[in-house]
Amino acid sequence: MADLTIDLRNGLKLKNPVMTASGTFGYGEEYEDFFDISQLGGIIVKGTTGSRREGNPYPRMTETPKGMLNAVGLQNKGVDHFVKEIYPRIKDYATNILVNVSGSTVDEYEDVARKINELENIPGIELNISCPNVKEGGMAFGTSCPSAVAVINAVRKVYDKHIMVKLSPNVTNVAEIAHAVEGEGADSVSLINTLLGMAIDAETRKPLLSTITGGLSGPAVKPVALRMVWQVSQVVKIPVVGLGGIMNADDAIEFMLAGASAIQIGTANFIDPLVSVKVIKGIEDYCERHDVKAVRELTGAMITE
Amino acid sequence: MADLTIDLRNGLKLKNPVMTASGTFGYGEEYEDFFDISQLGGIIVKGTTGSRREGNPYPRMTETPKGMLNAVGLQNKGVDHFVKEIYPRIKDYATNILVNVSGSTVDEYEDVARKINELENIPGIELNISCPNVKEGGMAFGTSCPSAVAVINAVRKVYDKHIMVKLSPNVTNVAEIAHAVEGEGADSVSLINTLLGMAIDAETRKPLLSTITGGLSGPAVKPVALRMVWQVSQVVKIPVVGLGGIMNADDAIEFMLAGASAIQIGTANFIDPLVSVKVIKGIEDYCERHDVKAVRELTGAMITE
Amino acid sequence: MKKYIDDFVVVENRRLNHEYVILTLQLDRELPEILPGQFAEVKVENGPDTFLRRPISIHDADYDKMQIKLMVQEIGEGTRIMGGLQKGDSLNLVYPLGSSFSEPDTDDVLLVGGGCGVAPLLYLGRRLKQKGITPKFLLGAGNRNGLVAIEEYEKVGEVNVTTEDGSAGTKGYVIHHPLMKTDKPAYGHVYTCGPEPMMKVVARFAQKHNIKCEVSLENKMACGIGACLCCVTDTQDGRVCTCTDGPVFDSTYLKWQI
Amino acid sequence: MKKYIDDFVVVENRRLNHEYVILTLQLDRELPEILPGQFAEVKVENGPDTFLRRPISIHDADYDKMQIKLMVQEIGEGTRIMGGLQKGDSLNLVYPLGSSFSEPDTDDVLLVGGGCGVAPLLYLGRRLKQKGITPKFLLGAGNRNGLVAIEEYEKVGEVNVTTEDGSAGTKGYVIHHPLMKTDKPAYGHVYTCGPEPMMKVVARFAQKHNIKCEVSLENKMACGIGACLCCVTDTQDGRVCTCTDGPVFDSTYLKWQI
Ligand SMILES: Cc1cc2nc3c(=O)[nH]c(=O)nc-3n(C[C@H](O)[C@H](O)[C@H](O)COP(=O)(O)OP(=O)(O)OC[C@H]3O[C@@H](n4cnc5c(N)ncnc54)[C@H](O)[C@@H]3O)c2cc1C
Ligand SMILES: Cc1cc2nc3c(=O)[nH]c(=O)nc-3n(C[C@H](O)[C@H](O)[C@H](O)COP(=O)(O)OP(=O)(O)OC[C@H]3O[C@@H](n4cnc5c(N)ncnc54)[C@H](O)[C@@H]3O)c2cc1C
Ligand SMILES: Cc1cc2nc3c(=O)[nH]c(=O)nc-3n(C[C@H](O)[C@H](O)[C@H](O)COP(=O)(O)O)c2cc1C
Ligand SMILES: Cc1cc2nc3c(=O)[nH]c(=O)nc-3n(C[C@H](O)[C@H](O)[C@H](O)COP(=O)(O)O)c2cc1C
Ligand code: FES
Ligand code: FES
Repeated sequence: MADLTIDLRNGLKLKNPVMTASGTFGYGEEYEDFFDISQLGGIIVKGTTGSRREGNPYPRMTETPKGMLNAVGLQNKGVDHFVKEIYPRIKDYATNILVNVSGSTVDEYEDVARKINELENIPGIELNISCPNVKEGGMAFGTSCPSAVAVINAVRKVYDKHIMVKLSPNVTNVAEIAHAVEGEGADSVSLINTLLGMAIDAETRKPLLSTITGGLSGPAVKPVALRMVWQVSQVVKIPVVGLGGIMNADDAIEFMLAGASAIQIGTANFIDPLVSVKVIKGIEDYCERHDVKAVRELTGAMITE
Repeated sequence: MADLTIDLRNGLKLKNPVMTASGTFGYGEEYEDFFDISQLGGIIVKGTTGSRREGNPYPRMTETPKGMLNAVGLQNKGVDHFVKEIYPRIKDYATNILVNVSGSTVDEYEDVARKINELENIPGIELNISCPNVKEGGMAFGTSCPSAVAVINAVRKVYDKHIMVKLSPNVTNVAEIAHAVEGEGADSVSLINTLLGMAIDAETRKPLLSTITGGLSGPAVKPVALRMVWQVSQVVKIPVVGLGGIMNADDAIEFMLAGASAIQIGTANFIDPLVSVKVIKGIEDYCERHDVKAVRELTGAMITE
Repeated sequence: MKKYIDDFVVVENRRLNHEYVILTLQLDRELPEILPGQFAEVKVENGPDTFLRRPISIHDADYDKMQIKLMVQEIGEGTRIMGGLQKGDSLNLVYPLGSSFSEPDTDDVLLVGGGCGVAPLLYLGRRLKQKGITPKFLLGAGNRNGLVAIEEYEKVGEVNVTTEDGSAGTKGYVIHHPLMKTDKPAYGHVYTCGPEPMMKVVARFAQKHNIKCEVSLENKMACGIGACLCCVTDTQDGRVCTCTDGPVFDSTYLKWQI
Repeated sequence: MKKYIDDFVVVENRRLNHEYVILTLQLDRELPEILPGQFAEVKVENGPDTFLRRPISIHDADYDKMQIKLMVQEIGEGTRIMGGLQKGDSLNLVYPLGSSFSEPDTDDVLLVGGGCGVAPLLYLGRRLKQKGITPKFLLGAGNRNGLVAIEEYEKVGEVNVTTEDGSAGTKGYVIHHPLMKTDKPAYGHVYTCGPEPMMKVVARFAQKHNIKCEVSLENKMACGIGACLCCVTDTQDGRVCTCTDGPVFDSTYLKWQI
């Protein structure tokens, strides 16, 4: 059987390249009934902020062609609640639990990261500088180099474990931002977060989300995500984690061929809660069929002649 | 029956808000067998450049979830061929024929525009500063304000009829670019051109387009297009022409509610060559059903309370 | 409660009228415990324009036969595909999900339903009956054709109906029925599911008379299991998920303007 | 030639083997003129993962019955949906599209096909026969089960076959058949459709013997009518559209490395 392990460095070793994406897999617990979640390469838990957030009003979700728009808006009970209530419940899962960290100010990012740094069984954080669903912070940090740099720089000082930086696709030049982020000491980058989109009901003339715009995810965005992963992997040396519309093992492998060292599965979890284990199995089969000894050989292995 | 006419100003009056998008409707002639194309509000013909272009090698197209990627690369026989061979054939259609103008340099745009300006029956051009499928020019002009400004400025000097500027969605802030373009004297803006995307065949490990990346169109991009039309219509006073994934009358109406004065239909023509007339009919019915006297009332009529 | 993902087989598709069907679904092993008011997230196969699962209430469950029933109102592509399923087709469900109607402290209960909201009330009624409580139903519809599968409800309790056009039962909305116009309601617990305006008048009536009232909310759901936080509703505790804290709520817990 | 968009009704779906079917499609009025080698763009309905139309050759046309036939090889979702169509189903076609096989200057012609490339050759053969020319067919497949609907070809001309495993006809590829190994080919015009490597060896053979050779190319198509410029192939005149300048080309016109 192929070696499925992936070393993303700075303490983040995955038993396989398949992680679940923030905001789509709860705290892992929600999926425990369906399969043994310790089979996963990693779980990125919900976006966590300095203090409790109510998120956006209803409606927060609408289906779109081969995708969905969401406007959750980082609803969570804050980092202290995470540390006290949730961490004890999930800390013993035999997989990598990463906390997705968000904030409205650089200080807030720093504050959350510092607190997570204390948690022994959390090997890393995913810095979310790309949430399109909050008025302040979020995506604003991820759409220009100086602001992205400011966040990473501040967090790097207080957080010594693995920092994965989650990039926004809503930019002219994602490679430039990835490059800047790498320069500040990010250990890896993950992309893409959702594309900013919108939907209207022609009959009622009303927007279908309370916030008017929201984040687009699912297979519809896959071609854009794959392109960005490819562009970013050309310019950075740190590992790239690919996501956006992955529904099956072929999709996952395409992201790896484009340059990803590991992948995340988001929206697909809603349609098939077992999708992540099926993808792991499918990658295994692919390696078998194509005589790939170690899955890491697939990273960047697209053939362009 | 509702008044379907739309005046985009500076000489561009449409009998209804439905146009066909450049690169998806040939020179109109290709669809003549199917219906009387003079029923359309307008036809934007193929991207036209200063001299003949071969376009990109095969393969140029691949299907994606609810969409397609293309990498045609502005294949055309050049503006002189258009003026001599094609214009005489199509000049008497009783609809607005707009020429989609592209180039690798500001001079090329200017050159093409100057030649088209001589053609009496062409009421306007669509300046394509957003083609993602050519190495030089194209999208590069549309992704920064200074370069967009340079093109519009030069073309405005030699072209006095309607200039519609086609914007790229592959930018951080589309409203900013629209605003800059308006400042240089554009008469309208159309958006979106295709999103830059990519596809790989997992089995062969090869990209599915000869150019690796290509332009994504179809329903998959509609939420992004709708959002951008809405953002742009908040900041510009000139008319906005909306497109991206329109498949039926409801889609078209959503673009108008978001702020578009008229719309274009692209990829949908491939799936149903009759789609554009069906959309006209559907808009008519909608106006009837909702007691809308003039279709222009729908522009920006989204209800947000 | 443990959640399952299972492929069921359609053993019957009973068409009630032009927009309603009842699907009987067979499992190949024992059903897990399902509480009244809970729902399933149904995977819609072969829908060119559907993407996410669709939430549908458990209409009935038969542990002996290892079958459940779904009552589906065809309003869009997803429900139309379900309505077109045939004997032998397979249907993938994530279930049982969400909160359930509570057990009453009284023997006199009223179950008020409208539209596809009548669906969970049959199973609720059956469970109440098993506990020795004979429920009263009050079911509303536009006209007599909209009163679907009424004979099933009659097997379980007393059925009262209203129709907007008066073609059956009392003319008007459920609120116009004598059961809801009395000053001395002969029941101590009301359960309701249906259009929100209907549930609100029922809740207002119950509050006025100090009767416990449980409502089952609809919501747009992506996951159905509390993972995405898309399906919130405003409550005394702030925004909570309809799919896990609900769909059944005590009406006074909601921030309803009633 | 004028193009049409029409809804046809499936009157027969004849399954040839595990991956091939022949659909007989009925029009409700007279067929327009269709030339051999032309194709239709078929709309695939209810495919969750299909989006664009699929190009399929005209396998046969019967003007009296107002019917056409399509031979479909199921290789992906679109063709599998076509393969699953049943009597009475409707199928929307844009047709007839593309260039056609030309009329030969000789009475001795060879039609070489492989895989689903045999499809357009039946209609070509039938048209030749109507003109008094009895065509020779050379059809290749992996094994005898892959030789589909051969009796139809036998009604029209002389049929020669090769199979890779030798289970029928000459063992090997079409190029190993005596008809293609001779130094003095008894035919003056070759028509070929099938996998590109096959067509290339046929074209090479024809060129060597100075025989006119027409090939029918496959390509990825979005519109099928020359509007999108997606389906180019390299020719002596640069890049041209396979859907309008082709699918049938004179082999010497193509920039093939043969
Ligand atoms: C907990 C729960 C239990 C339910 N139980 C049943 C049941 O037993 N039987 C039944 O027939 N239906 C039930 N529903 C409603 C059912 O989920 C929707 O009708 C279905 O999702 C519509 O899918 P569609 O593809 O047919 O329509 P779509 O094409 O998705 O939508 C058609 C129209 O309905 C609206 N719509 C879609 N979903 C919802 C929703 N959840 N709430 C409000 N409006 C919506 C859309 O905005 C659109 O206008 C339940 C919903 C919930 C949340
Ligand atoms: C002019 C023309 C005539 C044709 N005539 C016939 C015919 O008579 N009978 C028949 O069965 N098929 C014919 N084909 C091929 C047919 O169009 C494809 O098999 C079909 O489009 C595949 O669709 P799908 O959804 O089943 O497969 P998909 O899921 O789209 O594709 C499955 C696999 O096939 C590959 N593929 C898809 N389309 C093509 C293509 N056009 N060329 C090469 N590879 C492709 C894909 O890359 C993928 O690997 C013809 C094609 C052309 C261009
Ligand atoms: C409902 C929902 C909630 C999300 N919440 C978060 C979040 O809190 N933090 C974050 O970084 N990304 C969040 N995302 C983005 C996903 O993690 C992922 O980047 C995106 O959905 C693209 O991947 P997919 O197409 O596989 O879903 C959310 C996505 C969805 C659909
Ligand atoms: C095959 C193809 C060719 C195109 N060629 C051009 C072009 O020459 N010039 C241009 O401005 N846009 C071109 N486009 C972009 C379309 O005009 C349109 O902006 C885009 O496809 C989004 O609309 P849609 O989703 O309705 O197709 C092309 C699109 C396709 C699919
Ligand atoms: S639907 Fe996902 S949390 Fe309720
Ligand atoms: S498929 Fe569109 S030009 Fe040939």
